Amino acid sequence: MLGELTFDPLFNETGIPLAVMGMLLVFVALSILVGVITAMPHIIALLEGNADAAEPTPSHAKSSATKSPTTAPSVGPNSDPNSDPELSPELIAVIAAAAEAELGAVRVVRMRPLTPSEIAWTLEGRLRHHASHRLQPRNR
Amino acid sequence: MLGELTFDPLFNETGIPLAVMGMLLVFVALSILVGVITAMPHIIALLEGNADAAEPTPSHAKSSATKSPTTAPSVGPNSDPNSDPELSPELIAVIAAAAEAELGAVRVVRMRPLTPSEIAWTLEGRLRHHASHRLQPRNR
Amino acid sequence: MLGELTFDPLFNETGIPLAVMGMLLVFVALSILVGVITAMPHIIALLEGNADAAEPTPSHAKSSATKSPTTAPSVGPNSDPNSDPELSPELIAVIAAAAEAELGAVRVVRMRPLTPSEIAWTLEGRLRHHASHRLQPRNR
Amino acid sequence: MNAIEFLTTKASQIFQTTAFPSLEVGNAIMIVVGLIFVYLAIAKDYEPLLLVPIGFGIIVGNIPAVEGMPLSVYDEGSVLRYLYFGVERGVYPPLIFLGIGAMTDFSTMLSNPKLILLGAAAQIGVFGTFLGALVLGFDPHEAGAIGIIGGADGPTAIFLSSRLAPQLLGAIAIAAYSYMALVPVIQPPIMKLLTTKEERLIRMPPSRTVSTRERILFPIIAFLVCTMLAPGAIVLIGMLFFGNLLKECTVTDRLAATARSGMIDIVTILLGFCVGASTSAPYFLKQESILIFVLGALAFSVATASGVLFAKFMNLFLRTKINPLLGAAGVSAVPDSARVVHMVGREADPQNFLLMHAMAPNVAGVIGSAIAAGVLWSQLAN
Amino acid sequence: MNAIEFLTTKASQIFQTTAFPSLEVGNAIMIVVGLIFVYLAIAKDYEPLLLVPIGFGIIVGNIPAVEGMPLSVYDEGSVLRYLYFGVERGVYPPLIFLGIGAMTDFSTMLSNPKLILLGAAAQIGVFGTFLGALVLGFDPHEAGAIGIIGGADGPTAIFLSSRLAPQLLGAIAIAAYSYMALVPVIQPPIMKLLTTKEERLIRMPPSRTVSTRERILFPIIAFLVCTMLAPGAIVLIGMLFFGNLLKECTVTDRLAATARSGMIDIVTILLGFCVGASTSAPYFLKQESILIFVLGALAFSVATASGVLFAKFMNLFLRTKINPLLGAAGVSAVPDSARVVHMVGREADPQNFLLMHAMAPNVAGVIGSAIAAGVLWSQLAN
Amino acid sequence: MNAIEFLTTKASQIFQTTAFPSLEVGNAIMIVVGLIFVYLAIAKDYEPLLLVPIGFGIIVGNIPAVEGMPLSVYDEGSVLRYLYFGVERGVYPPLIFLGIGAMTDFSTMLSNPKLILLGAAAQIGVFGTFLGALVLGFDPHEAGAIGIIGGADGPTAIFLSSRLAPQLLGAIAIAAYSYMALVPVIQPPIMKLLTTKEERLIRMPPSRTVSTRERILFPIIAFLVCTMLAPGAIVLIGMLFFGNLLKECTVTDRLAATARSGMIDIVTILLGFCVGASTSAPYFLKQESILIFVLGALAFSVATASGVLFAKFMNLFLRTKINPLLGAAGVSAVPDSARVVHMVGREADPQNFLLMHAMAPNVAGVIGSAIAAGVLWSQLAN
Ligand code: NA
Ligand code: NA
Ligand code: NA
Repeated sequence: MLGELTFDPLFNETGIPLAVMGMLLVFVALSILVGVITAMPHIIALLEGNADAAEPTPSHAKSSATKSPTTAPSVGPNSDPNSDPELSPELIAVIAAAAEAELGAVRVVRMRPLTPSEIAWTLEGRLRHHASHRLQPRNR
Repeated sequence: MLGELTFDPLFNETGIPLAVMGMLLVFVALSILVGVITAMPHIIALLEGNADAAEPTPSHAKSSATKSPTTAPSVGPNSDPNSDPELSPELIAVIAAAAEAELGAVRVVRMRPLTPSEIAWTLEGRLRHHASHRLQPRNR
Repeated sequence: MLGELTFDPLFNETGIPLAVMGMLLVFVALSILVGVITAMPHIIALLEGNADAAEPTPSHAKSSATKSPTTAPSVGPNSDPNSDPELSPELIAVIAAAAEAELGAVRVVRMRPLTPSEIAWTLEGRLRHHASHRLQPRNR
Repeated sequence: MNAIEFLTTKASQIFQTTAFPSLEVGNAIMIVVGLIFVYLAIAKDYEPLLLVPIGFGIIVGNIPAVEGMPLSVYDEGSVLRYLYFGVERGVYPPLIFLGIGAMTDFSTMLSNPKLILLGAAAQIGVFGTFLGALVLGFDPHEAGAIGIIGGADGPTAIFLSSRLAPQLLGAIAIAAYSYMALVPVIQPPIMKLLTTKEERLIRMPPSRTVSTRERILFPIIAFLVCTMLAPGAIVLIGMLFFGNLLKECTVTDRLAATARSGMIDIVTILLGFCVGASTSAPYFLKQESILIFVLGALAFSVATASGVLFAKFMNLFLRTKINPLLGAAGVSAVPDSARVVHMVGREADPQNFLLMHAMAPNVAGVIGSAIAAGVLWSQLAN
Repeated sequence: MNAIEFLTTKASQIFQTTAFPSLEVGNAIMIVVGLIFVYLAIAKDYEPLLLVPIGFGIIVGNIPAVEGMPLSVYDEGSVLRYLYFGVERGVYPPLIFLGIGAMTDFSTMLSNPKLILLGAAAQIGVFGTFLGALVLGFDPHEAGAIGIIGGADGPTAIFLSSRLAPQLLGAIAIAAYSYMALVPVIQPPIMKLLTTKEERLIRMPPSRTVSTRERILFPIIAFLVCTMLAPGAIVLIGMLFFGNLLKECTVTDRLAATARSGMIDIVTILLGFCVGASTSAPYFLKQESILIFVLGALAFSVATASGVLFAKFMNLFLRTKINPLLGAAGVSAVPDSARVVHMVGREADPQNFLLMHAMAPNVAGVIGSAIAAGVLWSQLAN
Repeated sequence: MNAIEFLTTKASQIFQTTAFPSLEVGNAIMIVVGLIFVYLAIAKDYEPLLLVPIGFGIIVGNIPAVEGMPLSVYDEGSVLRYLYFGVERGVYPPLIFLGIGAMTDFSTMLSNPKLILLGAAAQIGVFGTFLGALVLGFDPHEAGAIGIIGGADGPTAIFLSSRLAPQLLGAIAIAAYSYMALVPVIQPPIMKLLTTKEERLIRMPPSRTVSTRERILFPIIAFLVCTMLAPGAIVLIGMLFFGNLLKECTVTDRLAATARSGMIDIVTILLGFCVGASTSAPYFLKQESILIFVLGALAFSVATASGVLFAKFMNLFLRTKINPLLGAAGVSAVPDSARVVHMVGREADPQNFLLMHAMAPNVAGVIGSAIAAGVLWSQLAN
């Protein structure tokens, strides 16, 4: 039975009609999302009036950090530690603490950059993603 | 039935007698704790004799860091990284390692302080808790 | 019954024969491992030819860091942060980031060394293991 | 059948597969409630680590069910049911207590032990509410579970409900967390009403230093004292002090660190989400729930008042007076009620730092509520 | 019985206790397959976080069983069976979605919403494969589970299989992850075939800034829209957007951090290992599995083509043209297919940075596949 | 009934609800044992990561039960029972092995493979104790479970006990961990007795460098060799080498990091606590337990002696002599016995650094014990 071609099941309720309905539902759902997302900034602006027309700075800063890939290449891979999702505030705090304590000096002798796959999991769209060498697998 | 007031159940075993007994047990248990805690330093001192009358320094240091709220405001938020419960020894070790490696210099360009609710979970009673603005919720 | 000595069970299938067979299997398995491990570098060398006779640097560096206990004492306890299994790449990355940011300077005022038992779990055989005081338990 | 008729039929068929046909008013109300929870958590910063999961869980739990598909926490074989298991059987609360123990610093309490009694006094909220619930017609099991809302401790409330009155668990948990989030709103008026300006100005002497040894011995001794007297509290109290021992004993730091970070976070996410998802309208929107919310408000008010009044009562006998505001911190709701005490104290005198001192009755209140839960359970279990 | 005879008997007895006597060709083949998975993961860096656990799991699952000892994921009472429970009942996939939600940044998608439709178009791969599986003789339940391979989303595929066709779960999961790992091999030729050089040169305008408020509102609204239309997707979609809300709402960072690190790592390890271990040769090496692999290749190709062609179709109506390569990213396989788009784009114009833009259809594809799974489940469950 | 009579009655009633009336001598003894465990862990730093949880668990498990309340690990429906499930069914030990694999560095062993045989020789402790237990009248299943104490590996002992003799699990686990903690006390005299001063002075040549490739291949090959020969060891050995592959393969660092931190910590906390809590006096204080402790001491002594003597035996054939102290490290008890070797070596020659070399037999001993457990299980299961 398996492997032989049978076209009857296509014309049952659970055949083409289901497939069509499924695609329709996917499109309807995502189209509504498109509409909602398009409308959202306008609705928010309406609700707020001009009271706080100026975007709150923190989100601004964060967005711009992740939103401008074309300018990013000039920036070092870790120049904005705050935007890294794996960097806990404690981590940043401790370095600040160290910095405050003054005197002495630090140099990191060597570091391993994140492997491509580790970065991949963050889905952050950072510049390191751009390096096409990710697709030319290392040979070991 | 529910919502109508009935006073009979109060006078069963599982009514007022249970409530009274419960309160009694809570008070007895916590009163014993009060007694034990009050006695503990004296018993410890007795057991040790004067051999180590001087409190071991590490605990001293830690306690004083968390115990003197009135002087704390002058201290920066992260000046004592060791007292932070989220800072693992590894973290401190790596910074020491970096410091030892010498040369070069570090400056943290920006840092995000812990959000109030994150701090809250540590229950550490640090000074940041004192800021009353925590109770005047941010408006977003 | 329990506690009285009975020698009969030793001569059943599940007595001495099982014990002997067990020891044999343990020795056979581990002996094969000895053989395989001994042969492995040669087989790898054969398969690779001389193409990459030079060992890849990273593994070299790492191995040497963990392999030369006799020279290690002169090195500070955390001089090779990369070899620490608890140090995530993110951690190293953030310090690099801090270092890149330049200016200012860091000194760690105090650090708590890893407790012996914490180190123990890493099984890394670092030099701190050598300190025999680990075996003269602290008295508190 | 012409084309329009065909399309109409099709559209209606598709519509039938959506959740809209089975959406009822109750669900819609609860979804709005969930949205309000999320809003309060984010915009007002009220207990966000719990209200965000609970709020989103409420929304998820009120998307109407589809016949034949196991989706909700009440459907055998659904994913949410497996996750809800830890709520229903009371497994999550002790794990949360383990994490809380591993993050709690009992030093302040150890340095000023008489403040512990304020944490005991606040349990009048528990037993008073228990009696109130009896009067309103709940049976003793249910009354016990409702009373524990006065303990102002979410995990304890969930644990005791799962043992005594599983059918009320959702309402009790939501009530407990709602009022815990509202502590900054509920407590100040009561505190001001029951204290004079002079009382609020009382300053507390600085705490003494507590030795490592004391902090190691405390969880062990306290565990023995509490559970020998109230063995029903063994799981909650045991985990609390186990976590604290891991924290204080200096040789198990890595275990304590995991208990107070990864472990408690995972359990908090699952607990909050599942409790929220269990408030499906047909199970939740009942008269009982309304009564439970009324009793919950009573519980928090009574607990606050008891703490404050007991502090004033203690002052009758003490040479060094206690600031009676500290009594309000006996309502556990850690650390919100301690912060409220601090804030109200600073309103009277901006130089009066009560926070550290308020942590003592605050954590004592956690212990007191766990003991109260143990007593209620052991007396009502049989 | 002389000494040699004795030793021979003994040696043969010992040999009988090893796994060699019961080793069959099928097991050996599967072990080699497992080794290839591990090799590809390590040497070629193909989805290593999944292929290493799956590959090693395949090796473990094909060490031949010993009679009377519960060892495999299919033996009642074995350790692996307890761990496999989360696969079999579909518990792990939603937890993974929780973590994915907590690491996904929907900003790009929010700043360019029309790209979402590319993620919808790629679901033609799902329903096309579903029809193909029906034609090949699979029953509708099985066909639904096979079709979801076209969603290019491992957890979704495992979840739906566990609901509709548990007996095919291993083959479907392995097929899904294999092709996800092979995305950089499968997609480029199709993309180049269906686009002209000019189309590939189209540059996308920079995205607008998305406010915090939008990013907080999005997961809540999107959840309501998606699950009201396809309630079968509630668990996957619910966890995805719950995780995202934890990430974006700014007050639950510690929960989001745990969800996207410790929690998802633990579940990933267990899921991958158990899926691998479930491919024991007698359960896996069947005609079905081969057909499933054939259909899986079809699914990925159709999905890629649909995305690209739909982008070209949209361009007929749009003033600002879309680079049709972006359509290929509608196949979720996050973030590999987005990277493939970026790479193919740069082949045509090294200054064209498509990655950020490709993330929009990419994450939309995840949502689309979850909806598709919900529809298939709800229609086929009864 | 006058006032005094009333108060007496009440006080006695309250007393009846406490744990005191049902406290028996056995419980009190066990609580003291628990306190000693905690003391040794904190003050002497003996295996604190295990002895603190176990010790506190013993205390918790011996607070006397209250009738009608499910509290202990043996009561159906209690929280501790759900947590104990992972002990009883052997789920926790493989997860711990996963974490141990992810933190173990096999480099030293790879650079000096002949030291592996010392880890094999130490398993004479396992099989010798097995025979001893048979002689003392234990049945073969029990004897197998007791013998594995000689493996000096807590998770392996718990795993095998759960399979062969669940009724002895508590005693075996406590014995194994007790003696592991006492390794610095037990081993040195035996080591000094069996070696001459000259032998102790032998220095080992520096190890060669091991390539990444070798470290990646090793866990895979070793897994295949070990489990083909002893398929009963598949779960423990499989998880150990799976964890090690995650660590060494360079592309799954985040999974390895979680496995060796959050995951193993959580499992360690639960395992230790539950094993401790299972030692409720009525289950634990029996003649069997005493015999098990006697046999356990024998097991560790025999294992140590076997390792040392086998090293001396190997020296008869080797040109480059092995320091026979290294044989004692074949008793796994990682990494304590390796440290003991190092310390005893330095007593003879302060410039002799044996630690790194001792890690080789030490980790080989873990593998050897797991194989021994696999053989015992597969032979005794039927
Ligand atoms: Na309380
Ligand atoms: Na998809
Ligand atoms: Na061993």
